[in-house]
Amino acid sequence: MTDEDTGQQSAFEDLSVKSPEDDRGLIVDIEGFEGPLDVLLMLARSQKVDLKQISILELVEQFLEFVADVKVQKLEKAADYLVMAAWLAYLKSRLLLPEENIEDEFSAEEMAARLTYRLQRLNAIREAAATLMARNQLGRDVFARGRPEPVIVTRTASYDVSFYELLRAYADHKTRSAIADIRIHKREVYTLDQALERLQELIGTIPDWTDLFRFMPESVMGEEMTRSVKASLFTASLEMTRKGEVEIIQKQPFGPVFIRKRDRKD
Amino acid sequence: MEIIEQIRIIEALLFASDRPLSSIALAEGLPEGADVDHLLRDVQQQYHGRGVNLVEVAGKWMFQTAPDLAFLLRKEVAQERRLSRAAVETLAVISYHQPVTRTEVEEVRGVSLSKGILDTLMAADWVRPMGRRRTPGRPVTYGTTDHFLVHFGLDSIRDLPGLAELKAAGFLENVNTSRLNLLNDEKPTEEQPELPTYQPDIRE
Amino acid sequence: MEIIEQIRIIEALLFASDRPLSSIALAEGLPEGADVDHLLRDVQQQYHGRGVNLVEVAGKWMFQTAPDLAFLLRKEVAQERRLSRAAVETLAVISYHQPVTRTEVEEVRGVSLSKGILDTLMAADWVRPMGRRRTPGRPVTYGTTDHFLVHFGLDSIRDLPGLAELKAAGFLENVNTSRLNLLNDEKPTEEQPELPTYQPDIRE
Repeated sequence: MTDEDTGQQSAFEDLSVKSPEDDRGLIVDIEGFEGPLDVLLMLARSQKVDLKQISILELVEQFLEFVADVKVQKLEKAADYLVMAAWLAYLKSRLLLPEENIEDEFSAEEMAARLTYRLQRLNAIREAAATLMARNQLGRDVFARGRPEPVIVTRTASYDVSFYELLRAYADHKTRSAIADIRIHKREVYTLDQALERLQELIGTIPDWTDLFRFMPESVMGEEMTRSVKASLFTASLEMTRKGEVEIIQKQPFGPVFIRKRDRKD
Repeated sequence: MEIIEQIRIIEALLFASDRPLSSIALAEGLPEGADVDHLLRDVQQQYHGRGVNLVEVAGKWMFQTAPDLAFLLRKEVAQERRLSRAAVETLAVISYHQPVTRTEVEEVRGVSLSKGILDTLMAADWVRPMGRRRTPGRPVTYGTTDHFLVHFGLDSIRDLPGLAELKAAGFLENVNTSRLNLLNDEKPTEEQPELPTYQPDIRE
Repeated sequence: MEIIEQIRIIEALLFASDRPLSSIALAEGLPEGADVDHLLRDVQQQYHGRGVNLVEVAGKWMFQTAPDLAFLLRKEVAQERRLSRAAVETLAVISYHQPVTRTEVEEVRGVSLSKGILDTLMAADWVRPMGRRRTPGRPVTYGTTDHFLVHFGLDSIRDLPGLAELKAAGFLENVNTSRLNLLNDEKPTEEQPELPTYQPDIRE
């Protein structure tokens, strides 16, 4: 029993025929129902009264009977029905017994009213759904232009670039490439080893105090190289002094540095 | 430009399109200051009772065949796939209750919503997520699309059939998920529905 | 069935059809014995002078936008688009280094040049091929157009400010000029842009 191919209205009619009320003992399948509320609504409608006037007690009876007769195929589905049955049984007992004042709980009448409300709401939304689907639907009942004439859009791009942006781009490019292209030129240097070698080689030939920078090689060209030679010669002279090979003396700040070979015998 | 010429332009633009056009879009083809709405009413009047009518859907305008000729045209299209009862009912709950959460749809229908149903409705471009409810868990809310309105020939969701009756009967009040779950009773807490993002909420 | 009803049916059928319909096809929707050709003439008459006309094409019938309104369906959209940064920079490099080959542009920029950029610059009529370099492979050289000069308000390409002027104008604030001098390819003489657009490339 599927409800997919029949209208919802006829689906209900078919089911109500098989309801316990009419066919006691008939084994009922819950597959065709969308849960306990669906069944309750079907049963309520079988009372053939306005949904506002359904008898909740009668509805409870009907549902309990329905569940008793149900041929249960899927346990998880049946669980919903059993919970509903338990709740309805509880509601029934509350309705029949004198109301006690239980705090934080709804009265039995309120609970019954809410159940009625839910059934009415579900019924109303089903009717609305039927009305909605009965409307003229585009592509089913009414039709749009079958051969639309599309608007052909030709886009002519016009770019807006200001002179400023052009110059900015070039300048940014220059800035980036300047930073990216920094090259540390390999400096021509006169190494400490070279200076030590030269000093050690020449110092023996020099009799007395001599200006350190007179040991500079003749071939030195350019400011950078000169500075490098001076620095290395000076460092070399300090190193040789430390080793006790030479003596150095500077008579005034920024004055020339003199060097002489140290006589070991002193 | 004469009115008759402006009407011709509106006619041509709408006839050429297979989807609704807004009056703003139509105005682009007209001289500045043209009274587009008035012109549209004129065109609508001129096509009244003809085989093709001008209708206002989703706040836009389109020509479509007259509804009473459906009998003639229906055979021309491939039989549309029938929606399951569950899908139809879910669509109804979403369209009348929007914005509505998945849990609320389940509450109204009294049955859990299988995943395929929302997918189907969204694939048909009838339903879309609208935002999140400002309640714990921030559940996603769903509502209908413009395409839904166009498909069912509605100008807005206010025009849903039977909306006023459902509202008057109190069936569109905030869905309270604890109404039947009396086994562990909770006082109903009114949820503040989130303001819809794009479409006006049909509820107050 | 009244004539007016038959006309409505023809209208709806032609409107909804995705192809022109023959009078035989149309007759299937009409009561037997209906004078389809006469009805079609009627419909054609009714739509005469409107924004949409009924036309006969190869013995079949269809609605079509009135020819004088066809312009409505061809929109020329002039889009103000932003040039990508890469494109602006390429334009700048070409304008300063012209005539310049693609490979040279890539060398100067240090990145390879995507095909779209030169196309865009040529489509915007700012850059054009100027000739061929007389080197192996005879690569095409590019330079700027008159439109480029007009757009940027230059009398000639010589009016482009040089690096010193750019620096004076604050464009190169963060760059140490001595660093610029370190660049092998930035000998001051090369900063002077080349001669105007028209001259053929004479470099060997």
